Amino acid sequence: METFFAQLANGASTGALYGLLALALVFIFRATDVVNFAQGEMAMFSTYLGWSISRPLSLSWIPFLGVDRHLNLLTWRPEVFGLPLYLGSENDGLTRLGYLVVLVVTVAIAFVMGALIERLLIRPSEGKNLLNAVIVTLGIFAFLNSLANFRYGPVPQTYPAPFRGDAVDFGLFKMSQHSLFALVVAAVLMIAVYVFFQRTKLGLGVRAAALNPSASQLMGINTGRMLTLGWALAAAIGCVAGMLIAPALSGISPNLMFGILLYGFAAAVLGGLDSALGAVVGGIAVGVGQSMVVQYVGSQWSDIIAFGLIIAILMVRPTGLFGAPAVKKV
Amino acid sequence: MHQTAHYRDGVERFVPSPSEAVLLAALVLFCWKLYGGTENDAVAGLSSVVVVVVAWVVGVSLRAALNDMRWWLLLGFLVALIVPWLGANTFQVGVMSQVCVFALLIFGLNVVTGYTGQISLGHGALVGISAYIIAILSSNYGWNVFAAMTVGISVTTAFGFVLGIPALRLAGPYLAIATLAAALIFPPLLKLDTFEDYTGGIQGLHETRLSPPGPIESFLKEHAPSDAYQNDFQRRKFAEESYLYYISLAAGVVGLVTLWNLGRSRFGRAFVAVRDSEVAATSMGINVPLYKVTAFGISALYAGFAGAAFFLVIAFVAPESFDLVNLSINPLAYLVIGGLATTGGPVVGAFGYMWVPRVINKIATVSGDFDKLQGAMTGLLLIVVMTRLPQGVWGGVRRVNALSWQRLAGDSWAWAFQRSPLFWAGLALAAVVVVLIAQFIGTVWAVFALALLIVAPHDVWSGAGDVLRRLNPGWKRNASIQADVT
Amino acid sequence: MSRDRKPWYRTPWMAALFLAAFALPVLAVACGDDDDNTTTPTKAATTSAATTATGSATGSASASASATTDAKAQIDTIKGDTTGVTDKEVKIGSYVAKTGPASIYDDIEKGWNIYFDEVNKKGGIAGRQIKFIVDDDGYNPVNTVNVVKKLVEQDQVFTLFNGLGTPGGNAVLPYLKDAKVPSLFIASGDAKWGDQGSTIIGLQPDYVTEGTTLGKYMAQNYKGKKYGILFQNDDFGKEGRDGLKKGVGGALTLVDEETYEANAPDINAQATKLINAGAEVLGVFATPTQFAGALKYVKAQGKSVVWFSSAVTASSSTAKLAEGAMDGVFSAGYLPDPSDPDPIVQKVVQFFKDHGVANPNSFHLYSYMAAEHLERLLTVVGKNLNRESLIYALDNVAFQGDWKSTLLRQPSIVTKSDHKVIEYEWIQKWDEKAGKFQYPIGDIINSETTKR
Amino acid sequence: MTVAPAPALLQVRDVTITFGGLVALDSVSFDVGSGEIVGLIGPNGAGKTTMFNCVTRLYRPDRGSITFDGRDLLRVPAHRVAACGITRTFQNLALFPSLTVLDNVLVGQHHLLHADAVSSSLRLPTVVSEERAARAEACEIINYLDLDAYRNTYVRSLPYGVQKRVETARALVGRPRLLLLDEPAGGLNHEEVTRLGEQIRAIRDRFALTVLLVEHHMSLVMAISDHVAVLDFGRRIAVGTPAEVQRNPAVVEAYLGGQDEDGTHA
Repeated sequence: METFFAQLANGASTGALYGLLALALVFIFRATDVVNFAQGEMAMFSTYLGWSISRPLSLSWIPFLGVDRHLNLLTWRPEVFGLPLYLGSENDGLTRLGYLVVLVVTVAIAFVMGALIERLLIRPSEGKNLLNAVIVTLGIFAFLNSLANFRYGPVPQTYPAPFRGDAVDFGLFKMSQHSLFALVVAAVLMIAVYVFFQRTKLGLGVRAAALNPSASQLMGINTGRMLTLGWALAAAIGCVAGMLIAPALSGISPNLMFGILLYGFAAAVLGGLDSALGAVVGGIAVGVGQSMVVQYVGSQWSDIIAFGLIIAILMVRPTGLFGAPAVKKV
Repeated sequence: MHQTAHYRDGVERFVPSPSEAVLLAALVLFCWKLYGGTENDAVAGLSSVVVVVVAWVVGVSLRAALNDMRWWLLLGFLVALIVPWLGANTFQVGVMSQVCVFALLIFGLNVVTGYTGQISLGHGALVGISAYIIAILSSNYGWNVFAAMTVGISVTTAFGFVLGIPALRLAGPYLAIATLAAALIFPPLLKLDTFEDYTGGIQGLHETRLSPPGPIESFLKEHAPSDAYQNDFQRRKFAEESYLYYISLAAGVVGLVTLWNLGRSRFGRAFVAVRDSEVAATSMGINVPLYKVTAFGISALYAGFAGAAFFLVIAFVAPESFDLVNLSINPLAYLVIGGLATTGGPVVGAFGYMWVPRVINKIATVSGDFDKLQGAMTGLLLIVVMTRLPQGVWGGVRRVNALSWQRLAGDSWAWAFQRSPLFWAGLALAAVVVVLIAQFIGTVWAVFALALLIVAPHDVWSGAGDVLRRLNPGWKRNASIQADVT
Repeated sequence: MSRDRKPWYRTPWMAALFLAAFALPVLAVACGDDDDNTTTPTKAATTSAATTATGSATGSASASASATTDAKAQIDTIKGDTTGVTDKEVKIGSYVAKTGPASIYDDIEKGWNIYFDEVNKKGGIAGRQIKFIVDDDGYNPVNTVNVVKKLVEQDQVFTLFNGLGTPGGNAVLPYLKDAKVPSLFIASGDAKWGDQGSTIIGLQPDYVTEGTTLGKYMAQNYKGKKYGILFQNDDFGKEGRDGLKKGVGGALTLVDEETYEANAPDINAQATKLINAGAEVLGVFATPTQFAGALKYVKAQGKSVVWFSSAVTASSSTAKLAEGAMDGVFSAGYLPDPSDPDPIVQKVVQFFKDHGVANPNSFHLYSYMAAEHLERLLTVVGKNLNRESLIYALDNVAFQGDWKSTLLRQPSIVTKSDHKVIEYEWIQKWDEKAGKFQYPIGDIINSETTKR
Repeated sequence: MTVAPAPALLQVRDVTITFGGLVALDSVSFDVGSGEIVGLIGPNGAGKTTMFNCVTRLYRPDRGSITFDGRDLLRVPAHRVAACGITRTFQNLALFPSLTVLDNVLVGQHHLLHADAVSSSLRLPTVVSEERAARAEACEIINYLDLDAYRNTYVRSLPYGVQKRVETARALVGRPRLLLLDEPAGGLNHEEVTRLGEQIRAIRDRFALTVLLVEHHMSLVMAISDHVAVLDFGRRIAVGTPAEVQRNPAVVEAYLGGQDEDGTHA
């Protein structure tokens, strides 16, 4: 029984990470109707930006100047109103406040990055064949992956975690503080996404712009701005996901996200591509499912059964567990 | 969304008007000679220019007389026949064989994703199933390769119908992920201990490559170009690669012709009808589920052939060979780049699939430290093509082609006069930079590039103009032309 | 849309930039070939000294036995295939994953490029500049086939060197044998490279040896306990597992063995299963990120288990990723880690730092060691360089026990029947406080003994 | 109610269909005699298009029967309906936008062609001749409906009115015996509506068709129909000749509520 609960907790911790990325995928799908293959790499890249901000060699966070490589003298510790912006050192990790500062700054950068990507790259292919936008996201995927490889190198780097104390003992199982934090953040984000789309006027506008651009244009909604907002917010959610995934998986590397992205897709589709609840539940289901297969069937079967089940579930519920059923119009 | 060139009798004509031929010939030669990197670049560059000029002149003069695709088909086929003698070495011949292999795969994807509109990310698994069945039968049970191929292709087709079943219930991204899951299941299945005795597990299966029958081999060895193939090993390789190339070419040509025929038959129309409106298609008497599954089945038939050809050319299968990105995602991306739901698009796509990474690798290597950026370059290329030529390269070429030539010439001048002096200054600056760079790196290829631009000014430039036009929506084409092409 | 409200990226300027951006790289490639011909070295002709380039290592070579000198004289008389060799240059090809999931290994290429740039600056070897052509295969065997055929048939390289990866190596093996192109010092731990004919030679100890080494140590020190194996579901993992089982013999009880796919984000579920099944000792053949994750996870769960890991994960960078959880972990090793305070190691580390590598890692050290082997071989062959003389020198002169790579513990030995260079491993233990490995623990184990 | 002298071509009996509790059609019965033009009218939401969808089997009625030429249509799957001799147009256009006009019309012949996948992909002589014949027939109808100028144009770039005609052509080329027209006058001006009326009659005569017509334009329906059936809230409230129907108090009642939506509705 102890094993069962340990695997359950372990699966849920991994699943929460899938769920976080799936949440970003769901967000972008609802907001722009695009399946975003670049989501993982966008998250990875913004996480790297966060990583370089949190490093003591501060100028290194200015992307692509490369000054840090040769001018290590330019180490500084910027202070704002006497509050050191960089809190902690390379080895002992960030303090919680420092983490928060880095998080806020990075999410802001990611927000802008998402908006720019939409404006510059996605916009020209919108309203055309759906596949075009998907191929553009594949292009962004390759671009960001290679850029990170070039800029930061392929070697994994440690990443600070906000909560790093002992694991919390629940009696039946133990869970690390970071995993709990990730679960909580996933739940909070899930509720936030739900409230955004269901209860706010802005969210309604974003949804309308995705569902029927021309009609919502007539209703006075600035569809272009809504799409940009959709991408920006999805990038921000992805960034939060990345900053939680990196410490959970022993550091960040350019290829950090590919595996997560595949399981994230699986999670998002399992839960239903238009459901925030589905994303998180789907993620945890995939994570727990994998753990259980490893424990009770055999690890060789882990992927086979996990993905096979997803196909099977989709055959029974074509729009996922929580997705709105497709309406056939005549 | 696709555009087809239609002539007066309403028959969809396959392929190229002169401009397309010139562009294609230039593209092919450019990549070819470029990557060849033979010692005498000057000769290569010059001969490319000559070929392009001849192709253009012939094309222009033939256009009126031979407004019939058969001539172009023949011409293309003849060029394809002498490919082993055009290539600088056997490696290039081998790559051309793989162009045929992946063309077959992309033909299949075109049926299911291009015509029928069902996104499939699982075709890598289909290629893998075919290749593995052939490998197992021929290396474990000593079957004749061609007999094994029959079985492999049939089984793959059957699997294609199975893969099509989700298409009956799933749509759009859900189907894409379901097929993706199928592709992800495949490699771990091969590695399972249960099947290891048959599949060779992680080590994969080797097969000696098919060598040409005696007379063919000696013929090819005798006629190998002597400057490129000096010793016996090279000549033997030449014979082997050429033989495999002709087999793949035969498969590729059959694939191309059948795809083209299918596209303009009631099946092609029904596939597009299913994609555009299922309800209307049903009312017109089309059994939508049947056609969806049929599309997957036909597509798997192509994938099965691709797997067979893959096995012949690569002669090695391992679970890692059938990874998601290389065999499922990239072919789809290059299909879209080539042009969805067209006949020529997949061919362009297959060329791109094999040659773009090599050309980009070359660029990256030349630029020294930036070899890690080749992924970024590929990504940029995908983005640029998709945003600037939303209907793919083939669609873009067709679009240019549909315009009348005189009008284009006139338009080009009008366009030129409408640009601001600033624009021309910028262009001149860019040109100066280009020339300067050419000065530093070498002139032969700069001359070649410039020659290309001078030889086909209207056509090539209007292609570029098409790009520029998108950047400058202020410039509108004559309305009547617009109606013609949209 | 009115013309005066164009977004900035639709202005003529951007159009011009766009055109330029296209024209430039195209021209750059286009002109690349001319470049190849113009870079012929100017210094090479003036220098004669192979000794200047080879440093201290050649010193011992000159003091070799008379039998070797005979063999050495023999080299100059052998005629053979000189593809890729001129008096001024020798073209050497390699394949490595620069992109994709295995791009981490790219540092190896960077490493030997630095090394041979330095050699070339000093005049090359036997008057020849070393020219590397390295292509990216993305760790996909199909790409490896293409890349190797390109190197052999188009670039006409003299030999392949340090090509990385077992799947790719397997895929091109028949082809290379057929083409009689040497493949030197293959960077793969597969056990097969030792006996694949005269032109194929592996560099590092194979994973079976590694597993056996670990297993023997387990058998000696943890007799009677329960153990589990966790391995990556590929050749590396499976061979490691086989070796481990062989080494352990029956001294410990095997609880279970678990695998994972290379793209799996973590392997915690597998670790949990093994530990909860009662395993007290774990043998792990994994890659650094997953291994570090598992270490952290098990530590956080408050479980205690003795870890044995492959040399693949035995590095200070893995320890950094594990954030303290790697303390006391045993691993196999044959090459020192950059964290090793040994002055020889630090000299090599400094060598890379001097050449712009901010944090030299174990891949850099590996590349240095591989490059030294190639340099040694080419130096021994000397002027009369062709494929036959190269193989002759490889089998008979270069690695006969009188030469040792700077970073290795034992001399490199190659015989005609055994084409595997490094044949020993030691057991090491990570000491978190000191920030370095304690090694060797126990004897250095030679694989010749473990094979039986 | 006049009974057709011969057994009616299309017999709709007690057709009932509900969508999640909402009764869209409630025991509707009517006949369409061979060679007639029958108008099906009613206020918005009365269930006219639903009736069409039941006849073409896109919907399956909960109860009732639909018989066409003595054949039970409810046993025929949707994609076979065209082969039975029933084709239709759609209220909001359901063309195939990425095909040309000619190809769109050729899709209408799908059920008349028999080439299989293998011979199609090899383009055997039988396929060539079959295609040639189909093309000739399609071109004839295209010419007949004055669409010649647009033959090779993609339908998505055509004006609405032309697209409506393309739909008619696509329906006609399938050699139907019963043609279902769903609001053919939508988007047309007064003059065009008059011409459309003439055209429908001409088509009926030329192709020996029976026409069932859903239309808001009262004047059009009254002018060309032989019989009219009136639906309101899913129930049939009247049936008869145009004159009879116009006098029917129930019809007047039904239309009073929706005054703004009838007749002039575009």
